[in-house]
Amino acid sequence: MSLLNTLPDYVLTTKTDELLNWMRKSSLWYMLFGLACCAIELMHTGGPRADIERFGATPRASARQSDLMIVAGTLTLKMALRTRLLYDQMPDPKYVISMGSCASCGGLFQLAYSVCDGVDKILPVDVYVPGCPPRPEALTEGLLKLQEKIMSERWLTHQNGSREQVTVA
Amino acid sequence: MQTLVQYLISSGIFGRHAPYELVAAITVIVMSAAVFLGVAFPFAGMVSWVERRVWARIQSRVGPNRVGPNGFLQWLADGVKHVCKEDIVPDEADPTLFKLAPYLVVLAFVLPWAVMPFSSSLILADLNVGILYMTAVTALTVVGVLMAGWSSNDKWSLIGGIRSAAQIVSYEIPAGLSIFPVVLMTGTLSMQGIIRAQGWAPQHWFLFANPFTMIAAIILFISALAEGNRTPFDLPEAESELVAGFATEYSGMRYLFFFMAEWGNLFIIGAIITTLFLGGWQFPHVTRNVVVMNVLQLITFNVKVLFLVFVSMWIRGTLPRVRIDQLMSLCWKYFVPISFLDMVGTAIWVAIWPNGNEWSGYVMFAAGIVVGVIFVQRVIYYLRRSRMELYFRPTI
Amino acid sequence: MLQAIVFYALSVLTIGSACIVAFSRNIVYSTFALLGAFMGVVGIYVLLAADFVAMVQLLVYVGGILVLTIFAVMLTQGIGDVAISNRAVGLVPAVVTAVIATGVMIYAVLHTHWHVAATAPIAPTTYGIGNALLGRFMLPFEVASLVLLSALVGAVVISRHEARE
Amino acid sequence: MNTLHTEEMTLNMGPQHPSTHGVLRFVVRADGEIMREAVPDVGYLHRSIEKIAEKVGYHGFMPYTDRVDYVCAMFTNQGWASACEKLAGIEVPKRGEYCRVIAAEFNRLASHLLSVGTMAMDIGAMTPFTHALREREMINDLIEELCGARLTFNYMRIGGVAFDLPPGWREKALAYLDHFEPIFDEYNALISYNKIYIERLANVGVISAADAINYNLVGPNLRACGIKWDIRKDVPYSVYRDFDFDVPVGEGRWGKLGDAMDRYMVRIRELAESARILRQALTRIPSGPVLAKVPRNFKPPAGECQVRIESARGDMGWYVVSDGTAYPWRVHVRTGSFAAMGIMQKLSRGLMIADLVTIIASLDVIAPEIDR
Amino acid sequence: MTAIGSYFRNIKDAVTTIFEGMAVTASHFVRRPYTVQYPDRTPMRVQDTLPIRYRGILEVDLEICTGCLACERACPIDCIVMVAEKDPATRAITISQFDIDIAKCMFCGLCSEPCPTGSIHHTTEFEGADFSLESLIKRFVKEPIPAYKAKKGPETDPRIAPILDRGMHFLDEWAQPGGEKSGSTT
Amino acid sequence: MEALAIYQRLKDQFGDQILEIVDRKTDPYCVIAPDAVVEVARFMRDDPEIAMDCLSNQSGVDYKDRMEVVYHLFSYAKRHGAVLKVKLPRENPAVETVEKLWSSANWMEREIFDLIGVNFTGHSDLRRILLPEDWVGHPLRKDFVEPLEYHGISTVRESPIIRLESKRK
Amino acid sequence: MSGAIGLDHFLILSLIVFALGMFCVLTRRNAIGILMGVELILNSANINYLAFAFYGGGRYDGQIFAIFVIMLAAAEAVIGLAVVLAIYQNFRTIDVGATESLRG
Repeated sequence: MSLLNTLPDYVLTTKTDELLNWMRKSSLWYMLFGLACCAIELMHTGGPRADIERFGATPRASARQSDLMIVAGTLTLKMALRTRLLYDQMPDPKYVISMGSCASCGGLFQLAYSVCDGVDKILPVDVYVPGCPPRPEALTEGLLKLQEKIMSERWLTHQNGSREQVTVA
Repeated sequence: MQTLVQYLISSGIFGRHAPYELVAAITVIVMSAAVFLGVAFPFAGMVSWVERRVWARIQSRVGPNRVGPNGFLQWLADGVKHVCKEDIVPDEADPTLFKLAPYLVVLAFVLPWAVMPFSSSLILADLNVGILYMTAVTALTVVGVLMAGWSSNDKWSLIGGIRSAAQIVSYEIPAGLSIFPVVLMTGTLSMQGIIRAQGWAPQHWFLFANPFTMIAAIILFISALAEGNRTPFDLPEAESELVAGFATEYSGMRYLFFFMAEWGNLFIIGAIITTLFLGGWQFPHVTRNVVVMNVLQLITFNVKVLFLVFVSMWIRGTLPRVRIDQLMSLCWKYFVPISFLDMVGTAIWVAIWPNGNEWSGYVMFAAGIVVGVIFVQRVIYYLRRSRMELYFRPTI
Repeated sequence: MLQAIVFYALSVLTIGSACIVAFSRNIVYSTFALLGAFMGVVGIYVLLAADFVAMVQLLVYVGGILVLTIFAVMLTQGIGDVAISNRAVGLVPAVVTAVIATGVMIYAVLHTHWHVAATAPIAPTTYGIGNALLGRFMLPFEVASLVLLSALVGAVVISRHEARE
Repeated sequence: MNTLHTEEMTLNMGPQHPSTHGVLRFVVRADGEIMREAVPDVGYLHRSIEKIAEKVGYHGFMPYTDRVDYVCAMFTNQGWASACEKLAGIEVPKRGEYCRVIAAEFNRLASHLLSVGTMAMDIGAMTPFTHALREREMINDLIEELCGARLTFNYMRIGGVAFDLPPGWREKALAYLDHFEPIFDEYNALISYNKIYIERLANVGVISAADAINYNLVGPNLRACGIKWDIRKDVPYSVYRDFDFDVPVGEGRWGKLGDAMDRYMVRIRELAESARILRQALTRIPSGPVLAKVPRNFKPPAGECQVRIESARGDMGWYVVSDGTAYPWRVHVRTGSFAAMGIMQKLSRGLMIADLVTIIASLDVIAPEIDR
Repeated sequence: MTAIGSYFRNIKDAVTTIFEGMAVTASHFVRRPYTVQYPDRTPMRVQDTLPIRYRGILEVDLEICTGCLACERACPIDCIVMVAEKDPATRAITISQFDIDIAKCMFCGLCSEPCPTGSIHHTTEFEGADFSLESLIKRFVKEPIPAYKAKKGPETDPRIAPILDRGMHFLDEWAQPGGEKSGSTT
Repeated sequence: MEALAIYQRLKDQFGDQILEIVDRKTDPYCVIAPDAVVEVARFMRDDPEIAMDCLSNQSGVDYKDRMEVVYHLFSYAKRHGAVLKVKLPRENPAVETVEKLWSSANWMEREIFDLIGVNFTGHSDLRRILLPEDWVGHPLRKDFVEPLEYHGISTVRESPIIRLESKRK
Repeated sequence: MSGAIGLDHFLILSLIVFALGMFCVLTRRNAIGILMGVELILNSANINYLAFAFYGGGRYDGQIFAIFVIMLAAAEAVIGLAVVLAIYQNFRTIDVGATESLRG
């Protein structure tokens, strides 16, 4: 992407960017990354009532083929390192939705000794969805928020949306 | 094909003295590109969208409906997104073979389109060994899949690749044996020849020609599903066991190739069975206009193929997956002996009635209708039994 | 003209792949290169107006033998390893033998006056082959089927040898 | 050695794998498709709930019990509440007990539906799974109306339940049961009697009755081995004495006794039994208060007790030690999934990789119940 | 059962059960999908269809908040931060801060149970996804305001009365678990 | 058979190895000497009248001055249960494993070892089970101090809400 | 070399393939490598058959011989690979030299 980022901000590139962003946001394949309670609501989100596939979001089992990591549930310290590994396996552009209190900031398990308080300590998070667990509609809203964010990104021109990188040891 | 080339030469587009071979080569390349890019790839994409919608309806969901009208552009979005994605070659993988494998699979997917009999004139090459060619080139997939599975250097991929190879090689035998009854009855291997031997009316299709061809058709369909790695035989990419099977490590464009080949192969499965057993493009001779006739035949052929594609999606929405040993025993204990007997039976049938038996066509067709009626009755039974009207929030 | 282009392209494919088969240090590469060699040979068959034989070659070699070979390689090598060695020995005598033998034969080919009949127009061969197989060549055909059957049985016996005890 | 010498592979299944039901990890030593052994590695969801209990007090721990087993949180609620009640000697009002049973049995329906649904999904059929999810959505609607949440209910309180049944809820619940029974037949026609499905499940992961007891399997897993033991029936707690229901046990009709198919069918038949209990409870519910008087600053006398609850995953033991203060001294939850994972290593020997998935699903293990 | 018998019985079983399964799935082609097309294609907002007991995002009616700090004490995970001071002279309570960390909240409803007026309660609102954790903090008090004080007589401020009614409604519905209105449904 | 009768029978059999029989309303228990655990357990399993075929629960408790391992036994054959306790010193607590009698003890003992730190001598596979292998300390001990970071991930999280300083104080 | 492709071209191509196959057979220690060399040699023979069939006028005889060769190749591959696997089971190697030394 480094070459593309140097293009100037012409109308053509902007329009192309918009088109590409539209494609990208319409086909957010998410990785099946259910960790805890939220995993059940994640299943329900893919299930008949909420049906997140309406927006083109399909569950994938392999990190290599997914664009979106929905961190659904409590991230324990034992799991945190592997989560980072999986995130690194995803191809760019990749997004992260932190689903529920535990993933956002540890939530009720901030009291625990073995829980990583918040997935943003190891990955850059794009959208935080509150709830414990969030109901499927709330996760759908999180996905729509992420789509909004994707539409505002510029890949061809130099501004790269608002993605910042979090470094982790 | 020849007529087209002759026409092009005489029209003078390439100049007066253009050599025949050159014009022919250019025509073939352009036509092939048109078929592959304009028909095969979009078809694979659209089938993926249709499949997701059909599957969703079976599961009482809606399916992708936001991208374009009714979500129709979903496949385009998926395709463009994959093309724009980062291309990862894992460090541990063997880069040469890893990059080569998707192209092999796509090669195996595009080659059969050369003998696809869309209508009486629309066929790239009416090979006189057409059906043999079809079975031979689809076997190329195995090599690509094995290559992908091995070169990813991931054990799940490897197991997926080996499963796929074992499955495709085994099911090639019942599939090949089920083609023989039709070849016995027509005496030709050419796709067009086989279609011409059938009529437009269902009782003249080989599906209903005699009991043996009907069994052969069913076995061929199931074996073809197994060769195309479709549920209930989707062991190589069994999501709940092998993550994504041989394609686990693939991302972006390369994964798109596997993805496309999987859905594009559905059309090929449908086309083989339509050609052999469902009368191909045969349509009543309603007009003398060649163009109109060809269009009607094209529609007929595609409707039949799409119906079979739909059935395979429907099966995918219904059945669980078999285990590898059950897969093998199904092939060797059931399909191979049955299709052998079937072949012998057809040979006897042909020996008794060399020109076919008119009555058996009607009888078999009536039997098919009876099965259909029973099926519809069962469907109505389930519809009546649970009306699914219980919505606790009927306002939404 | 076109025929020449196609012929040279296929020759390059065949010989190149065969070279990888012969010289590659990685047996998996050799095995996959065999695919290229077989495909090139299929093309040559088509060029020689033998469509049926070409298809049989594709079906048997690519769909059968090649996959079997890959299976055998994977079962007998460390399949987890990417770097699989394919040790070669006695290079010098082999090169000498191969070069001398090929040289002699090429010389012979080039200096023999082959009687070339007029090439018939390209036509379907299926009927002819079928008739010949079940007519003039009935006995070899049956013998071949016996050979295949015994090969099948033999293969089963050999590979089930251990399990039976 | 006369076996085929092929290379043994070590496969790493999980912790993030589509069919491990949360975050479990298996180190599989396999020879081609045949497993030598699958060694489970748990703890990826260890959230130290037992330690948190020592920090948040008796009332405040109730929401945490939801997370011990999020699929059947009503039972964990009930287990914790009953343990505290037993410690302090509190009598729960009759209507409160009925509310508990109704909520818990609905939760059992939801939990078993998820179990049989994921079972089908792991075998490769997505449709039954989504149909099960659809039924769960309806149950979730009911439970949501009852207690305000879909998954983490926090419905029970020490001394009863938080809310009475809302107006009109009883009729809705009965209407749902009317809908459930035919849809259940449809589900069975779709998957339970499917030939491929039976072939995949029968004779896989056979557990003998002696092994089941020795490894402390509980609930449907135990009953599938032919042992008729249900705490609701044998040591009745709450108001289960009032209801007439059967305890389904494995029959070995499709294969050997105690195989995956038996476990599956026990769950399927328990669904029907739960519906039966619900019908009786909904029609017989008495009037009265739902919550006993419990001080806000709840301090049970020093002592300890163990309470066993028949949850959806079987006998769930709550061992609570109190030292007389407002904070429990020690809480230990003995769960069915923990024991079921213990037998996995023994069970997996000599099976195929595809069967591992079947066994995990048929034992109905849920990661938080193992790790807590 | 002989081997040959089981061979054909297997075929028969497979064919019939697959036939049934296909009939079940075929029936779903003509049934309505169960999906609620959440954000835009629903006749009414999903929030309005949720039951009153639904524990969505917390809300505080500051007009009727008594500043008793019971909610802060009840919260097991300290996601409510409330500063309320009592003027020793006038005994009036001023609330100067009432923040709830929605990202951390576990939606258990324990805070609303001790609330005497139903001021803090869960709404049916669940939409709250945002791009940063800071924006998930709900700050109810912009500037210090006096706390509500229950009046003895029947005369309530007409501005506060509807809010108080609503609070009491929440209180009725679920803030006070217990036997007061038990038996009403049967 | 009532629990107390079982304890009495044990007392008759083992004499002073049974240190104490506590009769209470909820769950009476008996305390046995740490050395005699396996003998007593084997007797309870094999005695035809007691026939405890299932070790239903095994938990460790840290009492600041001592460690206790609690065995909840149950008999499916006789439908009765019993509770055994072993009191151990807090420094280097060790007791013999009952894994050979009941297989379910394997994992439960691993868990107790992991969380409380009781050493089970003779156990076939005594490793950490819930916590990562490189974890330090036994968290369910009363004196456990939560580590501040694990592999570079800090385990504390400041609340984003700043409590306003009281004006008058 | 002129543009027209004649019999010689095919024969030389087949010879080169043959040489490579022979080289493969001679140098490989790996049994499967040897089998692959044999396959190459058989293919080169087939090219010869078909070339002679095409240029020699006797249409089908060459093709039929080619088919027989393919049949033989299939049988040879099946048996050969089965033998290789059997050797591998017994000796844990398919190095042809190694099996010799193990025999004694």
